[in-house]
Amino acid sequence: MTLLFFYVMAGTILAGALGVVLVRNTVYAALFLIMSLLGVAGLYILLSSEFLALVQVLVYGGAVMVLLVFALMLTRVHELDKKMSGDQWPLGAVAALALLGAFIGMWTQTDWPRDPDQVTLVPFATIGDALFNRWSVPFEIVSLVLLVALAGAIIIAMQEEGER
Amino acid sequence: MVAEQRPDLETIDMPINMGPQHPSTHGVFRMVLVVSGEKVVDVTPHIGYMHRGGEKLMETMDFRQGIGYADRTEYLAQFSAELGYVLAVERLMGVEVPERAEYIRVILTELNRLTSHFMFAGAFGIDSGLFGTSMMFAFREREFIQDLFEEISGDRLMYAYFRVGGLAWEVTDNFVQRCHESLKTAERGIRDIDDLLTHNEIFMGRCQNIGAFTAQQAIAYGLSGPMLRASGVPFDLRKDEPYSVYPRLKFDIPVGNYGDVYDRFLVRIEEMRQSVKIVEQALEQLPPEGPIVAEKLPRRLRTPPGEVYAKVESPRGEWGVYLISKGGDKPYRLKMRSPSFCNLTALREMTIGQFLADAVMVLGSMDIVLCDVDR
Amino acid sequence: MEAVWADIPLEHFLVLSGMLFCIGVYGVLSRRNAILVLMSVELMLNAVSINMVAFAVYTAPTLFIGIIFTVFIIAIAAAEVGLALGVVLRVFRNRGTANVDEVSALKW
Amino acid sequence: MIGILRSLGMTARVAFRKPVTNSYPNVHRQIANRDRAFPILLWDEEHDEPFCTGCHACERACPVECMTVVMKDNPKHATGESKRRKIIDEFWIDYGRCMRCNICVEVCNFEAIGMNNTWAGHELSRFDRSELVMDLDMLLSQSKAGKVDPGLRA
Amino acid sequence: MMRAVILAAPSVDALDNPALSALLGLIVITLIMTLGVMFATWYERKAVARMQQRLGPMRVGPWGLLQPIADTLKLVSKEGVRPASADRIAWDLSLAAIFVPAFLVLVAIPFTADWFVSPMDLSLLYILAVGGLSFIGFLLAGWGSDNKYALLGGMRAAAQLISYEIPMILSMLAVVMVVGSADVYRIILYQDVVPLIVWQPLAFIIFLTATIAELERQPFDIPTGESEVAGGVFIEYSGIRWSLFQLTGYVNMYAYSLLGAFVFLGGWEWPFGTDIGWGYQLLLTMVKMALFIVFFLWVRTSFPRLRVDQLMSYAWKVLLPFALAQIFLNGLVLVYDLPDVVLLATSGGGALALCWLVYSVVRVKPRQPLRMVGNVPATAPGSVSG
Amino acid sequence: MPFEALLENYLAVFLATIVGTILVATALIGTRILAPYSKDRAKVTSYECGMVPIGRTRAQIHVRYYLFAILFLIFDVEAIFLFPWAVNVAQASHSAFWAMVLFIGILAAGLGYAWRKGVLQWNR
Amino acid sequence: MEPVAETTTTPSTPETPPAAPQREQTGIEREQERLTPVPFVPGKSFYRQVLPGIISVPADAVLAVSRKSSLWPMTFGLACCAIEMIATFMAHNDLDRLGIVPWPSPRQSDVMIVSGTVTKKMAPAVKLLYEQMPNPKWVIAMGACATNGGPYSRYDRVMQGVDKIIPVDVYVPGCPPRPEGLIDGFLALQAKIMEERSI
Ligand code: SF4
Ligand code: SF4
Ligand code: SF4
Repeated sequence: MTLLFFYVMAGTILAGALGVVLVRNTVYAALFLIMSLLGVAGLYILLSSEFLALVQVLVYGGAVMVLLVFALMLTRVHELDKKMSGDQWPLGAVAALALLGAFIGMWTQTDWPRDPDQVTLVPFATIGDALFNRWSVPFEIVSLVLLVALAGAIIIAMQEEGER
Repeated sequence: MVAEQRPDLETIDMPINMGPQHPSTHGVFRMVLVVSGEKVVDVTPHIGYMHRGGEKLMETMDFRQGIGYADRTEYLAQFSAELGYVLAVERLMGVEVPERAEYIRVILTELNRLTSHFMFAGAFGIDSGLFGTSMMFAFREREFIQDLFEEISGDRLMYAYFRVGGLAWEVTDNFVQRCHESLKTAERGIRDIDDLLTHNEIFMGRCQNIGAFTAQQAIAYGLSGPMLRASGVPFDLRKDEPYSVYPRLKFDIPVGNYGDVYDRFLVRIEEMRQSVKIVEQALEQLPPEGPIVAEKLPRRLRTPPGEVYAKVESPRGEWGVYLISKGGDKPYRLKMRSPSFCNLTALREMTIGQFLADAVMVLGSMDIVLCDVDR
Repeated sequence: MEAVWADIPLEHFLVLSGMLFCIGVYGVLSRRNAILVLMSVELMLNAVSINMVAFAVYTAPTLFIGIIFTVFIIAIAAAEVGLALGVVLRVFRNRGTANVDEVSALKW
Repeated sequence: MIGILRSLGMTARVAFRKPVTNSYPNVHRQIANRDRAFPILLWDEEHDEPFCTGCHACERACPVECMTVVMKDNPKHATGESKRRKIIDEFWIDYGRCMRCNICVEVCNFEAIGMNNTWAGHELSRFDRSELVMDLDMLLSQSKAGKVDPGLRA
Repeated sequence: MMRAVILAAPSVDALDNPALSALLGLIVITLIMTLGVMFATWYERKAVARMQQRLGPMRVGPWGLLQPIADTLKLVSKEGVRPASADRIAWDLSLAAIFVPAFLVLVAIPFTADWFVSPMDLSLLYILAVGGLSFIGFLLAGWGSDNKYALLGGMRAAAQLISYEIPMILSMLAVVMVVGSADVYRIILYQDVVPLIVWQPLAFIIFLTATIAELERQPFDIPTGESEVAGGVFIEYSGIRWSLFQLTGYVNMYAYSLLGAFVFLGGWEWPFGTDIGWGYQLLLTMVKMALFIVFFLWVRTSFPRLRVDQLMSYAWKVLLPFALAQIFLNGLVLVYDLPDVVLLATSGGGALALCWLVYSVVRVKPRQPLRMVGNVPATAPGSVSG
Repeated sequence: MPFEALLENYLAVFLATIVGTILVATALIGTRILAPYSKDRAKVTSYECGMVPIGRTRAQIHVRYYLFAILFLIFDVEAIFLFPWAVNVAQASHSAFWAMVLFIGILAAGLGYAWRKGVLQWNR
Repeated sequence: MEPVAETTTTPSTPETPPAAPQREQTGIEREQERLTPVPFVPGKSFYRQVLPGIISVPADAVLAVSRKSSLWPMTFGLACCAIEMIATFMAHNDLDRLGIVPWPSPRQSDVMIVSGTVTKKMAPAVKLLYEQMPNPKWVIAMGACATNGGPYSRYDRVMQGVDKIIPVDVYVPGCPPRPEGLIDGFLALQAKIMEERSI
């Protein structure tokens, strides 16, 4: 059963990802992206990380998507019938395939450790504990990064306001 | 520094067609708004969707037939429209109207002002986004007053009750009492509207400082009526160029200080209170007996050659009728100075730079009647 | 409990994330629209996250560093998207295009 | 805040008032005595003929020209049953065009036409607009059947 | 321990197969949802009519009770017109994109102590996360129907949803801090003596406001405002598609009302505890939910609509700082183990401060009253200056 | 904490997604069967108050919406960071609390910055 | 998800502008185009093509009852008659009793109440709005102006009745009709819907 679930999710993710890189209409690409990202959330469930899954939905499905779609609508004027892929798409394909080959070779060569007896669900509260005690410094840095991103985005976007 | 921009990048401004069929354009008015995001950067009003030649048709009608058309031109303040028309003819003919008829005319016109302003308050509430409640309250009171009108004149909307030289027929026996009843319900209606809208902070936030006009601007644009008075000009034809029996009645004219949408609303609400006062006084002074039509009127009305301009203070402003006669029973030329049309000219000035939602409010605050604009 | 993980070997997750990553790489290289490039970057980031979580769960579940890391990745990715899209918008305003090929030249 | 609460109080108060709605199709409320629905012709019970002599006065005065009047010699006049020399032969009023202005009633010298003031004058929806052109029979039917409100002004 | 209670619940484990029992639960909530929405539309029309001194539906069935059925049947049998220039995929996909999140929210909501489809550990977070997905449907509908009003409405809807999502999440967070769990079930159990509205009035007010905004009801209905954008996103949709949008609105209304009833009013727990039977529990839940719904209707009939900038600044300038302050105060009280009364005091004080702020900001500076020009002829217009 | 329970819970979610989509599809199929349908109605323009639409419909949106989206993104991320801390705030150490306060403070400063810059103002 | 209920053919490319007319239309041509009536295109329901009569006849009846019980008019006030139309919707007459609630968009409405004078300038808009309403749809011509031009019929910029451009189902006479008259029109329309069940 879980395997089936995994395959469904994997299919969703890969189909979505392929849609993102292949489809012509940008808005459809965004739709495929959200499909893929929600699939990843499902995968997190499968990996027993409920919290991560919800975070994925909340941040990627909600915030990042709305940003992307707004940006698409801000820039998309008449690009619908333009070529969506650049000239170097064969190059990209070759690079991607080569990378995939390297990965597969690597995985098959490695004997991955597996210790199912130790597996437990990570309690939600524990994550919080760790986040704020052990990882408090990077945590604060994240907040700074967010602040900088906010300020930067505002400056960049507001410039435009001032111009007109 | 900035690279030259390609012209098609400027499409951030989006033209939006509002009307002719739009819930908030008060009829078949159409305006093409150009919005940038939510702000209006340009607006082009289009009128003429209701141009049905009323003026021209009235030139082919004799003076009694024209009354019906005056009704239909200004269909929210029918008595004011009729009054303007018959005043013009009376002045041309030099007819003396009996006192009782004058009083009844004033009473009905002021009651009509109440219904018209009720309609405004209701529609304005809807423009501001209320879910129909204000309209319901307003029409509830309107309905009571309309019942009174119907009892007197026989029709709910197109009364055709004023005649050259007086009134069509005597009022009903219980007229005075019915008027008092109507006033009571009207007062309740004003209170309801007051409670619902006037003091509501959201409503204030939506209305205040929107579409403000200074007194000079208002005069320059030729506004009249509540629009003008809200801008701080105490001009009211009932006071300044009194007609009928208005000089004998004591009432105040409310004048706004800011000239914005909210002031226009307040002015109208206050005018309703004043109208109630006027009707009460008029009912007191009303001669209980007396003729209602001028004597010695010919059966077929004929005017001497000449021209006349009669104006009355309709709920929307100065409603004027300019009449040229070359003798005979029909006007040679008839021109109506419609307050809605003149007030509408200020739309562009008031709307540009406001939010899309405010454009609706500004239009609502003008209280236009489309048939009056296009005639 | 074992049954669950016994069903799905770790390699499954790895292959999946690898494929996702490669699709992302392809997208980054071949797409012309900068926003689509950004989307492809998101795909790659997600591939990495899957890897992280899978390793964390399969190998060292008590440490759950991978999960913490993923949380950070998501946060940083959000910041990155916000900023990068701002840049794209800016470029679009100035150059009238969001195509990476056309803006690759730093001069105008 | 206070105004907002006032608005809330307002609607709550109204919710406990009695609804003002008339349930129209079930209950026909009293109609005003002077109500002007549409013009109808009146029936002279005494002479058993319409009052209308077909004098065309109303037709000429009607601002929308929705009436058509055809006059004929009154057969009853010849037999002496009636004093009317002429009588109406055909009469059409296009209710679809009439603007209910009452002018026809005012100009009629014979009090032969009046504005219907019953509900029957308002419930006239038709599927075809030619059915709204009323002929003499229809115009007279109400008066003939004696269903005219006594307050009818003619 | 709690888990055990939940897993023993009849509706979850009615059948051995988890998938089947989940399906059963889903079918049950679909039925409840449909019936509930039908009742809600009828009730809304009736209640609004009463507040406007009229009768509301009367002629279809007794007191118009069959009105929603007639409406639904009519809408199903209505042609679905799609504008020729609309985007056909986005056009229909937006239906699912709006409806499915609303439906998913219902999955995590416990109706009584042991009546729910799926007990989750982080159900509150789940509800917020899934509920926040619906904006994509609005954007799709607005963009896909190729209509300016719809586009404007879609943009407004998305901007409004995301703006009020933040205060909503933060107000929930304040509750989570007090209770120490993000599971709606535990939050309800926590309130067996005192409902959380007592401890967190500020959070409640923020939640209530944000809920009305998320539901896009008056006075926050700018995305669908009739007088401005004439129906907004839904403007091009006809027949069953349009009714699906309406359905979603009502489902959301139910979901958020239930959430409010659970999180702030104690759900089935307060004031009688868990021991009463499920029937009473259901009744109690419904009554509390109905309180919210009646409140929404009441507000709907009474208020004009806000303007878009007022709406946004209300979310970001008023609600968000207060929500942050609430969280900070809660943290202070909880970390330093101050007595619970402090919680009440701080939050209550915050609530009052919020009201005061709204009052002082919204109350526009006192204006001069109208001048009344008395019984003398007024000056001629030309002579007036300024 | 049994893993199966978790999976079962989310199985319901997964199923609900499918069921919801099926519901929508059923409604659409139902209307296709019951509603009148004619091929001739190809030329349906989009509604614009009774006029033929003027100008380009899919015009660009205003950048203002984008700024709100960025604000939303930042505070959304903040909120999810807060959640794990919130569930055991009672047991959390004081240092964690102050770390959190710092975190909130920094982002609040961001909000203040946006406020100052007039992002929330909607001037134009 | 399949777009199952397609009612229109392939969408045209959104960015292509409509083909410009070859030569400038003359005034008369424009006038004629403006005044050509909209053909009534009755749709066919799928179920009545496949189901045997024994099922589809009661289905027709049920649908007809539901249609007549929830007639949603489009808010479309033209002239003076609009005031009486609004009055009909308001508390005193309350069309909501009959399940009639107005909607702003033609897409969600079943009935178009043409309440007032239709000028020739307005005619294209009326036609377009009528076309945009989904089937089944009905039109009520309210008042003298909509019926045949009424008081303004002598003016040539006024349509001599709205039935010149769109098919009208019920005519309500009066200038303006009383609210009760409009309700009577609705009742007549309901009777008509019950009579002609097949759509
Ligand atoms: S109704 Fe009167 S005015 Fe008209 S034709 Fe008959 S008699 Fe003459
Ligand atoms: S009422 Fe007026 S419009 Fe009607 S028939 Fe008589 S004169 Fe003509
Ligand atoms: S029929 Fe009469 S009331 Fe109606 S629109 Fe025409 S003129 Fe006005």
